[in-house]
Amino acid sequence: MKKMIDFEILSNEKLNDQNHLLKITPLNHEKLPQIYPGQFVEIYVPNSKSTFLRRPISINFVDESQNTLWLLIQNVGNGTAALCASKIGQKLNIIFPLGNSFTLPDNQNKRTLLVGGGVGIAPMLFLGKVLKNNGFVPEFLLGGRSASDVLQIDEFEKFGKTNITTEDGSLGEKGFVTHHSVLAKQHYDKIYACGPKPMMVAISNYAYVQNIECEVSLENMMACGFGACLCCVEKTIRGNVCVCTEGPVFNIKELTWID
Amino acid sequence: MKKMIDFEILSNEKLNDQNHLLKITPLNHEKLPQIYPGQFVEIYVPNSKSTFLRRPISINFVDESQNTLWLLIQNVGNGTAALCASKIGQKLNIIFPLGNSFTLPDNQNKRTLLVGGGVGIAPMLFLGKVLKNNGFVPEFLLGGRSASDVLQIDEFEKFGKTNITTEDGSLGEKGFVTHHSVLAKQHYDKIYACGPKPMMVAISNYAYVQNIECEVSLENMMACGFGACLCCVEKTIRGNVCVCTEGPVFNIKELTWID
Amino acid sequence: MDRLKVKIGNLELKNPVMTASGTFGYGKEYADFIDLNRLGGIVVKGTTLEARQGNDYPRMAETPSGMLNAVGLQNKGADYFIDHLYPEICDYDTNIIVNVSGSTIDDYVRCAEKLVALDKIPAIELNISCPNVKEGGMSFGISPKAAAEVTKAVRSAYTKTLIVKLSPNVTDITEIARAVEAEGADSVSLVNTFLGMAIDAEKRKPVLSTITGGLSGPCIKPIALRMVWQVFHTVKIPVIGMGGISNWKDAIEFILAGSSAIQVGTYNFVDPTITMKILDGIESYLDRHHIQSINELIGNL
Amino acid sequence: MDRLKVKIGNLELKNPVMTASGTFGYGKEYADFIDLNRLGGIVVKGTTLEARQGNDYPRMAETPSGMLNAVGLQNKGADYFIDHLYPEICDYDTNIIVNVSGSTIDDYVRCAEKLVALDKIPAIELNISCPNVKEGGMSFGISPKAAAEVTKAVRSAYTKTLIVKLSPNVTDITEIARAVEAEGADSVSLVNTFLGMAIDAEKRKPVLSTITGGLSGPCIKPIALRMVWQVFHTVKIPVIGMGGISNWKDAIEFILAGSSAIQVGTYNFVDPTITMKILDGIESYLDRHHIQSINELIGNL
Ligand SMILES: Cc1cc2nc3c(=O)[nH]c(=O)nc-3n(C[C@H](O)[C@H](O)[C@H](O)COP(=O)(O)OP(=O)(O)OC[C@H]3O[C@@H](n4cnc5c(N)ncnc54)[C@H](O)[C@@H]3O)c2cc1C
Ligand SMILES: Cc1cc2nc3c(=O)[nH]c(=O)nc-3n(C[C@H](O)[C@H](O)[C@H](O)COP(=O)(O)OP(=O)(O)OC[C@H]3O[C@@H](n4cnc5c(N)ncnc54)[C@H](O)[C@@H]3O)c2cc1C
Ligand SMILES: Cc1cc2nc3c(=O)[nH]c(=O)nc-3n(C[C@H](O)[C@H](O)[C@H](O)COP(=O)(O)O)c2cc1C
Ligand SMILES: Cc1cc2nc3c(=O)[nH]c(=O)nc-3n(C[C@H](O)[C@H](O)[C@H](O)COP(=O)(O)O)c2cc1C
Ligand code: FES
Ligand code: FES
Repeated sequence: MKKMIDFEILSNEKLNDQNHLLKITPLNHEKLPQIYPGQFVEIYVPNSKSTFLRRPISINFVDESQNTLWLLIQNVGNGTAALCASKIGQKLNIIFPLGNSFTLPDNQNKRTLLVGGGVGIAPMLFLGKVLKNNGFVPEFLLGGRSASDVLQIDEFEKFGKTNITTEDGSLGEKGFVTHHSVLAKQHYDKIYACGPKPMMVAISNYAYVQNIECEVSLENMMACGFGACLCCVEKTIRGNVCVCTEGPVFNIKELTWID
Repeated sequence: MKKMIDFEILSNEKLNDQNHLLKITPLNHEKLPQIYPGQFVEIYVPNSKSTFLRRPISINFVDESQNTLWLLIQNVGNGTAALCASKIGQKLNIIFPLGNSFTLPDNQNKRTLLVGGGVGIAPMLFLGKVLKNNGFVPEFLLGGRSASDVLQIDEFEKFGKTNITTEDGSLGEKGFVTHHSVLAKQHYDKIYACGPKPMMVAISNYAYVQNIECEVSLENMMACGFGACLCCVEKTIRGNVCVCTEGPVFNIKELTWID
Repeated sequence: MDRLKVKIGNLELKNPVMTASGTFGYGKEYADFIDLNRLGGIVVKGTTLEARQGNDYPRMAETPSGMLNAVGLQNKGADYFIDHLYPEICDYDTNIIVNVSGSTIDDYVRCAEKLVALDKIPAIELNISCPNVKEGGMSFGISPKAAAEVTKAVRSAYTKTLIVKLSPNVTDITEIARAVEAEGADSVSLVNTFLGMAIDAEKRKPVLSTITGGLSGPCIKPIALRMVWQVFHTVKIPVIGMGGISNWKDAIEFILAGSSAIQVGTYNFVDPTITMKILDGIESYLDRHHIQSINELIGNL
Repeated sequence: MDRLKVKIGNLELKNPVMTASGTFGYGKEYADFIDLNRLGGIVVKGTTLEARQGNDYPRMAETPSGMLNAVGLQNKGADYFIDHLYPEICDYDTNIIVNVSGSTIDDYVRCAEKLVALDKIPAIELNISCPNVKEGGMSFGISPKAAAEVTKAVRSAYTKTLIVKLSPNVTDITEIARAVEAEGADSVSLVNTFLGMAIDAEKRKPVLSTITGGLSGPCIKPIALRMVWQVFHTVKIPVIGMGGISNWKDAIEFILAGSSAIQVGTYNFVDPTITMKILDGIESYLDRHHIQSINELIGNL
């Protein structure tokens, strides 16, 4: 069941020039509902004059013990800038949990690789935790332009081996995520990916060729986030479907990306 | 010369449920220009989504020693609510000083009465100071619905005798400002008034009948505040004139209020 | 609660607060957020005779106090609606109204014929004003003659309440309103979206796949309000007003301008509970102003 | 600096950033805030043959991302302009353009005849689109025939650059644009304000003394941009685009849509220095995109 409730900002940590991590909890202390990895929230941005619609943001992590959600926000425009500038104690009105979720492999022997590029790492942290809690051994592959773009490495390491690539080679291997040596050395049964579209297309092509199960999380532009406007559609083999309700997670077999 | 500069909010004092006093200083510490009593500022309201235009606010006081402006703000809608909610350290972009000003009587023997109703007391404080500094003996007559509506009494008393009326009699005399006993007991040579239009009309009629010089400060709706839009006009004996440039202060002889 | 009742032709609404087509899905998208039974009516997504895939992505651009959309009438067609959606939603205690869209007069008529058989659909809203598909109806909405023709044809096929939804993209909206009134429309609703455009300055390309799209949201409110006021003073049939309503004050303004009922569109995306807040706000407005019936306010400027 | 030069007929602008009539007074209102000599052009307040008092107060209502105005062409008349205002402003190193308004064709013609004599006024902008006065010109702007007639009459009286300013309150703005082009207009500027309305819900009265007024500001930008794009693809004469421009990105969008120059209106009230910021923003856009001349961008979508 979707809800619209006020959260309070407990902390706002600047991770680098562009990215902030907000930790938020329901203002009235109600317990968070069941949330699945890959789901997202829609945030009303109170302090930005030019932001009319809510902004969709992935759920980066659910800390059940603290009853908090973590949101990783990249400042790319007025709405996200206002969120990054928000203050501890401020109220945020949020609609959540939205969207489908990543699906877990059918047995625990399956090896999983979680690939995140830039702020697209956001949903991978919670997915890693859920995989680990369910007896899987998640492994991560994080990419960025340079070292400072690769976020939350410490957090990821709590849940599995964390491989890193940067385009300039300033951290981990140099190059794109699809060129990382783990892909050559290790066989994975399922790959999860979120990040810039070119990265996801590259991963999808790789997985397709290797015949590996692959799920990607899309970030199409949204007006509502809960299936009412039909603005966020992705062309699939079933026709145009809403990313906000039938996604954001899609099995690459459903998409029309692979040439 | 009009300027557009950023100020910093030094303090935000809640005077009662509806009114806040902001003290602000130029962010770059530049010295305030010459400001005359009756002049106003136009404030860009950064933290209100629905406030498109700037908001005109009277200059309540100029503290030359501290290089600060005081603004007395009544929360009547989204724009003023956002200003009342603004935080110490916040930036405010301001265009000032705008408008004409009250004129001082031609000699110091003239007795002056400064009448303010509700938040209309705002410009009277600085006018009182300027009168006093120029050797006059200003006297004040402040009105409100009840005791809590009559603001800054301590400040006014620094510059002159301060008479009070409230509609419910909870402070000072009971009734409207025009019924206050000082008007019967004392002759004034010049009356200055600012407040709700019915109050100003009543004062104007009184002054007209008594043949007393009288200046009132108008609060017509403004889009620009500096003479570019022609939205703020008042009908005068010279035709429609802009309140933001030829006012906000008008001699009642120029207005078409008196029946 | 009777003081909130309004009538649109023979159709009785328990209150004037409806939702606008294309912004409220089939109602159920909002069932988690509000009690749908409290609504005066729900106008479901534009329905065409045959299924449509709509336009390509991107279909949306945010604008100052509003948005452009180029959805293009994506829907599964009238038969799918009747077989699968209608059974799911027909038991809500509110008026479910189907927004009927088409490319030819024949499309409209055949779609209306199918819908007239549905017991619990008391009315249709004829969308002659969608700017987002070639031949998507807007051409009917911008000419009095074409608007009259399609209304006439549907009128003879549809015996229940017929609402015609007008396009604001015209020089004189009263002319169109008069034309559809003359052909037997029971009500006019207005406005649909304004034809607009967004450009990505950095990419030097239009933002929408269709180049132009329909503008909605608070930004259009002043123009919509003016049109409602003009149409109210032109026709005798009830007017349903919409365009940028985002709070109870806006709703009261549209009622004062002459709306017998109002529809809330885009703002549902920002606040999915807004219709309930508007309803509560209207009630306390009536209390505060000691008004016995909302009908006293309609057009009472 | 040559890369910012654009031409409107025979008129050369040092850059495409102009200010819109009625929002910039006679320029001098902004002299404390910006260097007027940096502007491509200034269009002064709507000027009529005889002085006008304009409409009664209230003349303004704030709206979501915009405002309604009902100033109604308050001005001191053409002779006053010539005798008192022109001498004060004619030495600015920018193009001063007079916005000419009227009620009859004769008014327009006689006003244009007076202005053609002024050495330092290289162009007039014919306002056939003011929605705020009865007979205030908008009737000329909403009919191709009337628009053609007034253009023809003024054309024969005015030998310098003649810009005709179009109303957006029409079904098909390209039709009007074509009509005025055919009668010899050197350029069209668009858009003027949209006819809108505001109501005070508590007082149950219209906010403006004239009931309806003209809507301007960022709220109208998507519609204005679409119209500029349509007109650019219809006429051969240069288009001057405006409507809600509030930053350099908006300006670039209007240029990409087909504007040879742009005018900034309402946003000058919010930020009196905005034209300078827009100019700087355009320059760095050209740098960033390695563009030699702004002319490469015009209509280059
Ligand atoms: C399901 C989903 C999950 C997301 N998760 C995250 C996340 O965890 N962290 C994060 O930083 N970002 C995330 N995004 C992207 C984020 O929503 C956009 O960056 C944000 O909406 C931009 O808003 P803005 O006002 O800052 O920028 P704008 O000035 O509005 O736009 C800047 C850029 O962001 C894109 N954008 C704008 N509005 C939207 C929208 N409504 N939906 C999608 N993209 C948009 C535009 O294409 C534009 O290029 C997610 C998007 C989706 C759809
Ligand atoms: C020269 C001048 C000096 C003023 N001095 C003060 C002052 O010292 N302290 C103070 O609290 N208020 C002052 N005001 C009034 C103040 O500008 C308005 O209360 C404020 O603009 C309302 O904005 P809002 O968004 O809160 O309310 P809104 O929701 O916009 O409107 C609430 C009410 O305020 C009035 N109003 C709205 N916009 C304007 C505007 N641009 N100009 C004038 N009135 C408007 C409307 O009539 C409405 O009834 C002054 C006004 C003027 C013209
Ligand atoms: C995403 C979206 C889809 C729409 N689809 C339809 C539609 O299918 N049929 C229709 O008649 N109007 C449609 N409209 C128009 C709305 O019903 C309404 O007329 C318009 O949005 C103005 O109201 P608003 O400003 O409250 O949104 C749509 C609007 C939006 C924003
Ligand atoms: C207060 C005001 C007065 C205006 N007066 C005139 C005028 O005299 N003549 C004219 O052609 N346009 C006039 N306009 C219209 C503007 O020039 C411009 O076309 C319109 O406001 C759209 O641009 P904007 O959204 O940037 O303001 C006026 C606009 C405003 C807001
Ligand atoms: S964003 Fe509205 S349907 Fe997906
Ligand atoms: S407010 Fe613009 S001229 Fe006075």
